[in-house]
Amino acid sequence: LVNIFERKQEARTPFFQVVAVTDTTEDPAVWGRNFPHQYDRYLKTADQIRTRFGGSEALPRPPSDADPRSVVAQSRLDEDPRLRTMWAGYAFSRDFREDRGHAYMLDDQTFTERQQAPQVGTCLHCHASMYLPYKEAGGGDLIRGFEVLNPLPYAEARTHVRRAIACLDCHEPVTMALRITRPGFLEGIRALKASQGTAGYDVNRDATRQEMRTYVCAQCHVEYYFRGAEKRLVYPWTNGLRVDDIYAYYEAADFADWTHAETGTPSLKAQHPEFEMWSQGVHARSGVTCADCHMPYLRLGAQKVSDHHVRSPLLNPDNACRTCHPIAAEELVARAERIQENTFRLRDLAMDALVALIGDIAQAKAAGRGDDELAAARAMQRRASFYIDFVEAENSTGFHAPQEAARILGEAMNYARQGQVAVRDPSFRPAVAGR
Amino acid sequence: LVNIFERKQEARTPFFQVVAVTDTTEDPAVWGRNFPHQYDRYLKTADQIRTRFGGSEALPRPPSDADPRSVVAQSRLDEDPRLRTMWAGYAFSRDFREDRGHAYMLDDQTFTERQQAPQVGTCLHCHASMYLPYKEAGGGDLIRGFEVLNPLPYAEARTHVRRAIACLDCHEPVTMALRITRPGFLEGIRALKASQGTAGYDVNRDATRQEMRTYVCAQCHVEYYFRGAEKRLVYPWTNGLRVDDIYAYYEAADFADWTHAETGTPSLKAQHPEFEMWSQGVHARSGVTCADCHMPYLRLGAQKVSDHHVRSPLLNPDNACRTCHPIAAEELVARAERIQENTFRLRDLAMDALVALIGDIAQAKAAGRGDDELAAARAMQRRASFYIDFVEAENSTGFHAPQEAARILGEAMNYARQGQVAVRDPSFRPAVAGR
Amino acid sequence: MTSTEPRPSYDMARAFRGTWAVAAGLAGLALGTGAFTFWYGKGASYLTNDPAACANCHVMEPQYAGWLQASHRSAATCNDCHTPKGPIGKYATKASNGFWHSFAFTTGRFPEPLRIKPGNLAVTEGRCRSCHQGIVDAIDQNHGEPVSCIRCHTDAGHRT
Ligand code: HEC
Ligand code: HEC
Ligand code: HEC
Ligand code: HEC
Ligand code: HEC
Ligand code: HEC
Ligand code: HEC
Ligand code: HEC
Ligand code: HEC
Ligand code: HEC
Ligand code: HEC
Ligand code: HEC
Ligand code: HEC
Ligand code: HEC
Ligand SMILES: [Ca+2]
Ligand SMILES: [Ca+2]
Repeated sequence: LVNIFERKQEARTPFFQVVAVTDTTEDPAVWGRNFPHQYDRYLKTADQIRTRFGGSEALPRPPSDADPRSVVAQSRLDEDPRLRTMWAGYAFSRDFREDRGHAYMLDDQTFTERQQAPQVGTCLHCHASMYLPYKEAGGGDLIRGFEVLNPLPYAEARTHVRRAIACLDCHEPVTMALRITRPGFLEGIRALKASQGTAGYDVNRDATRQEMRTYVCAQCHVEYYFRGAEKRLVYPWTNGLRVDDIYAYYEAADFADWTHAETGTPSLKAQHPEFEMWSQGVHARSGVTCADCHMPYLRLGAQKVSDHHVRSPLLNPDNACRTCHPIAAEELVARAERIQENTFRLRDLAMDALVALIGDIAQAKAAGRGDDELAAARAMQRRASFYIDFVEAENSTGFHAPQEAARILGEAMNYARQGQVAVRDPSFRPAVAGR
Repeated sequence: LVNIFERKQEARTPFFQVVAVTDTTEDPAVWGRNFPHQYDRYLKTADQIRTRFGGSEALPRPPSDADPRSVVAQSRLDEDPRLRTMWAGYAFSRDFREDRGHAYMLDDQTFTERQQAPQVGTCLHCHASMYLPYKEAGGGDLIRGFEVLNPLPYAEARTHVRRAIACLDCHEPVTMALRITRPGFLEGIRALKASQGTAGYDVNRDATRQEMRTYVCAQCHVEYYFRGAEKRLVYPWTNGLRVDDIYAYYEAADFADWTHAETGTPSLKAQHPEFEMWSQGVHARSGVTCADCHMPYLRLGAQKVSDHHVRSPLLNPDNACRTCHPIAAEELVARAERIQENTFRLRDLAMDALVALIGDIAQAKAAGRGDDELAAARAMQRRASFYIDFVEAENSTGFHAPQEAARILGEAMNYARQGQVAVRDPSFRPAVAGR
Repeated sequence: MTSTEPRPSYDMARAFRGTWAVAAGLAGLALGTGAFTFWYGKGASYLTNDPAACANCHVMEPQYAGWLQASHRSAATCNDCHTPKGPIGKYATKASNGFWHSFAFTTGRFPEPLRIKPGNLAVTEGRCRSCHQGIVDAIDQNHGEPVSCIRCHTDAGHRT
């Protein structure tokens, strides 16, 4: 019975190849001649439309030598100045904007004011078409190239790079099959699988097609840090994907991204953990991948294709959601926004708690209180700040895992307020939850 | 062969009137002669089987004159002694057990050790077949009867009552249509609808059949309090169904269920708000009613009947869930338990925070600190305790509304820990969230 | 029979003939009842393409009602999705389903709610392509595992 199904596969008519595309064809326009639908939609990632909590707003700005961009996304720091207090002393407190389409990824990184702090080649891992630059810098070896470009000063590494993400970064040119081209993910997923008992995991060999429809995005939409002088990009997944597992990783490594300017607390920065948060939600549990919602099928003429206009699904609920949830598009958007409102309320309360704790510690420090007396309160700030950041930096405002986002923010409040008690009462032992 | 004949017969015949049932036929056995399937399943509510977080455990006990029961459900106070601290000074700290089948509702109320405190007739509203007793006590008028029985001492009111919930309490005898027979709900839902702009709402006239499949349960599975000397059963819904709305109701009414024995805080007790919590979840939003999960359709022979064995749906996931979620039963149960584990973890952290606050206030009170100094901390205890109780008393351990349960517990922790700060720092102004 | 001592030999012949007669009788009876069931259960209609044939068994009624509301009412009958293309596959599946479903139906022993079995599911997945191969060529293009259509189009056949 099943083999009837297989024989059907061969009978399909392969598409007519207008141009030969090889493993060194980086320019998407060339791929676009064979796959016009996907290419047209790919170009539309330059659009900027807001949703209630996502999408992005096109803000005009006067181009200058330092930053030739005439349009940027809105600044999250202006939207919520408490973020500046949370990240006081770190580049993020200088410039942090709403994310926008893939078309802008390279320029947005190159010209962000966060570049005023010294950055390195590692940053380019997720902000440009890196498959060829890594191969070229590594004499044909992707990992070696990765290791070569990482420690270079950003400006120098930038000269090795030509464009934002291209077809080559997600597709094998001959079969168009999905593939992983980012060392960060190759090594991160291997460490995660090893911790779950599967040694020597090679994602390009072992992952199913369905898993790849998530993993291609998880190459970049993840928490990360730069390890050691060689500034190696590492995804902290050896204990698991929950914020508690990742925090335990950083505690064991005694790692800090920066020392908080107002409190002296060794602090951690979380960045866009979409993959980690999604993994805790009911959609992931039901096998619903990033591509199902962010690259839903679209019928163009007589062809059904994956919509390569990667954007907020709430701008396209009919295709992104209705096949699985046959209800009115307005109701779907309303449900998503209801979840996001709850998350936003908890984020607001947690930010108030953290800012209050930071004020308390800063005051005590200024009043000459010693490090040992402030240790307990600092530990609470470190943990509360990372937990809040984990949800704040995640770009779905809780939608990817509603209960998990609420849990994390609740526990963050428990820590921040206990920090306030500890500042006032040195005998107070804050209660810390297990994993 | 023969049973094909049977199948064909069953498919065609509607129910056959064996005996006449009128508006004064309280004995379910009589109704059972017309509806054997529903009656047989109704009797099975005497079964006791545990699920991970629900169901109930049959604990043998030596019957005595005071309490002739030979089997009870497990004590929640023994399972979590912190509950005794939370309710110190209130009857619930003496005896609070896991709920079990409807068959036991009258005995469980009659013989609970909570009867050692003086109780009144109002309690019977949800623990017995009250349609006829109310009519009899009110000379044919349900509401008048309700007002007569409420203030009576429990023992006296108990003599008016014959049995646990019967068919008459949910069904109109001639058409078998669902109907509301509980004054508490008739008046509660009218107040809620009025607050939403619909005046003069009469549930038996205006509700849809689908809404009735929730409302018949919401007659009893709700938060309540006894108002005034006349001990009128009131559901606090005039501001809405969220815990924040209900808390605002009690603040405006300056109401307290009891004064906490260790801290002197005027405290509030939440009871089984299944309807209120369910109303905030995605199932309610999708029109999935209590009966859809707790009284799912059951195929007996060739007929589909509502399973009147009302119990935890996790004991019957194939019928209760798989019609809408076509996945393996084990996965469905695992998903529900995953949600409940997250809720249980947050409940644990919140209970620790509350118990710590109660300890702090009790200590400060013993050390002679005045009421005005302790006011802020007491306000935090009152609010944190009610928020935790709202999720703790709710019997689905967060399943009915996963994100909402996590939100409530998170905000409770924020209050409890701020209370601890307030005890130590009279200048501290706790931050309180709006509605 | 687990007795260890050998059976007396003279019984062998007569017993042998006896069992033959009984077996033949039983077979006849089975055929007879089978035929009657076939006739009574309107088995003949089962062989046609008419969806109403499936709905003879009321346990199929929800799917029949769902089919009437779904997008394929005028596009595909039950057999178009539930039997493989090509005569041999079609009637082989119909025979095996026919037997097992009528067996389950008469004995009442089948899971509730009905779940399609892996074998029948593979047949149905295949049939989507027999009509829609053209439109899904692009997404089926690369040679990973074939995409499952009903992962997203669960209610293509019948809206539950
Ligand atoms: C069930 C559907 C669904 C799945 C699966 C899903 N997302 Fe999302 N995603 C959403 C929704 C809804 C939003 C909120 C968009 C908004 O607020 O406008 C979102 C937002 C985002 C955003 C921010 C978009 C913006 O407008 O700024 C990113 C980035 C993102 N998702 C990446 C991912 C990644 C990576 C994965 C897989 C690991 C994933 N998503 C899986 C539905 C989904
Ligand atoms: C592991 C992948 C990865 C690395 C490494 C990375 N980024 Fe990003 N970056 C992303 C993703 C995904 C987004 C979009 C989601 C978001 O904005 O949260 C983003 C967004 C941005 C943005 C636009 C939004 C904003 O924050 O203003 C800037 C600017 C940026 N990154 C700069 C940098 C710099 C500078 C570095 C090096 C320190 C860096 N990135 C390293 C993945 C990465
Ligand atoms: C090479 C790294 C990389 C990969 C791979 C990647 N992203 Fe992104 N993504 C980014 C960066 C960087 C940005 C922010 C761009 C900016 O703000 O300049 C971004 C932005 C987004 C946004 C916001 C778009 C908007 O209009 O606001 C969404 C949604 C998104 N990505 C989803 C996905 C999905 C889904 C996938 C997989 C199909 C994916 N990304 C793969 C790096 C990546
Ligand atoms: C961020 C990752 C990403 C990038 C960049 C990307 N694709 Fe894709 N592409 C996908 C995913 C995911 C699928 C769905 C694959 C599947 O279902 O097996 C896909 C599918 C396809 C398919 C198969 C038919 C279809 O539509 O499902 C074609 C052809 C294709 N892409 C062409 C392109 C071209 C041309 C470009 C560059 C313009 C490009 N892709 C860039 C992620 C990407
Ligand atoms: C490929 C199928 C698929 C797609 C696409 C999909 N979902 Fe879902 N969704 C599910 C499944 C499966 C569940 C789990 C509940 C169930 O079994 O129905 C679910 C659950 C949900 C829930 C309740 C759980 C929660 O997280 O609160 C919401 C809300 C939801 N989806 C909204 C959306 C939105 C909005 C989109 C589009 C951005 C979307 N879904 C896209 C399959 C899908
Ligand atoms: C989507 C399905 C669903 C709906 C709708 C639903 N429930 Fe539940 N209910 C559950 C599940 C699952 C549990 C957890 C059972 C367990 O832990 O064993 C539960 C538990 C309960 C319990 C505790 C049962 C026990 O074992 O102690 C009560 C009482 C209850 N629900 C009443 C209600 C009421 C009243 C409504 C409507 C206002 C309702 N439920 C709506 C699924 C549902
Ligand atoms: C508004 C309806 C309502 C009223 C009024 C009510 N109950 Fe209940 N009672 C319930 C429901 C629903 C349950 C099952 C859910 C649970 O146990 O949380 C229950 C369970 C119980 C139980 C078994 C579990 C336990 O707590 O040990 C006892 C005993 C009980 N109630 C006693 C009382 C007493 C005494 C009163 C009067 C002060 C009272 N009830 C008033 C609805 C009510
Ligand atoms: C706690 C409330 C409650 C009680 C008590 C109750 N029922 Fe029901 N009954 C329901 C609900 C809910 C339905 C579904 C009604 C609908 O879908 O419109 C129902 C439906 C029925 C039906 C319609 C056929 C069916 O099964 O859906 C019959 C007949 C029936 N009940 C008989 C009885 C009998 C006999 C008793 C007493 C032994 C009884 N009921 C006690 C709530 C109750
Ligand atoms: C007359 C009041 C009343 C009504 C109406 C009512 N219940 Fe209950 N219910 C109770 C009480 C009281 C208990 C606890 C009985 C005990 O523990 O002695 C209970 C227990 C339960 C339990 C726990 C059963 C177990 O085995 O643990 C579930 C589930 C439940 N009810 C659901 C429902 C649903 C669903 C409906 C509507 C179809 C409903 N109830 C209608 C009063 C009511
Ligand atoms: C009458 C239909 C129906 C029934 C019965 C039903 N559900 Fe659902 N369920 C839904 C719908 C609709 C959603 C919202 C997501 C979607 O649209 O698929 C949902 C969402 C969910 C979700 C994800 C949202 C959340 O709350 O996390 C879970 C988990 C879930 N259901 C489990 C169950 C379980 C367990 C049962 C049985 C006790 C059950 N459901 C019974 C229709 C139903
Ligand atoms: C367009 C294709 C299509 C047509 C036409 C169709 N079905 Fe189906 N059928 C399906 C699919 C797909 C499934 C599997 C649904 C799932 O797994 O959720 C299914 C499942 C079933 C099941 C198993 C129960 C279930 O929901 O899994 C039965 C029984 C069934 N079909 C009977 C019928 C009958 C009888 C007819 C004619 C009235 C019919 N089908 C017409 C596609 C179809
Ligand atoms: C003799 C009564 C009867 C007839 C006629 C009938 N079915 Fe069924 N069918 C059943 C029963 C009983 C089951 C449950 C069997 C099981 O799940 O073990 C079933 C199950 C199914 C299933 C899901 C279980 C499986 O084996 O995959 C499908 C699909 C299905 N039938 C399709 C059809 C189609 C299509 C037709 C018309 C060609 C049809 N049936 C005619 C009685 C019948
Ligand atoms: C006998 C031929 C045939 C078979 C077999 C068939 N279809 Fe169709 N399908 C059609 C026709 C004809 C239409 C109506 C024209 C249109 O709307 O595109 C259609 C419409 C559709 C649509 C668009 C309407 C909708 O429901 O959203 C979808 C999706 C679809 N089919 C999916 C499937 C899937 C999935 C299967 C396998 C389970 C399947 N089809 C099996 C012929 C068929
Ligand atoms: C990841 C989810 C997903 C999968 C898997 C999927 N589809 Fe679709 N399908 C969609 C979406 C979304 C649309 C709506 C496209 C549009 O309307 O632009 C669609 C539309 C269609 C249509 C109707 C186009 C129209 O609007 O008339 C057909 C036919 C169809 N799909 C068949 C199939 C078949 C056959 C398969 C298996 C090879 C399949 N689909 C797999 C999501 C999916
Ligand atoms: Ca980080
Ligand atoms: Ca109360």
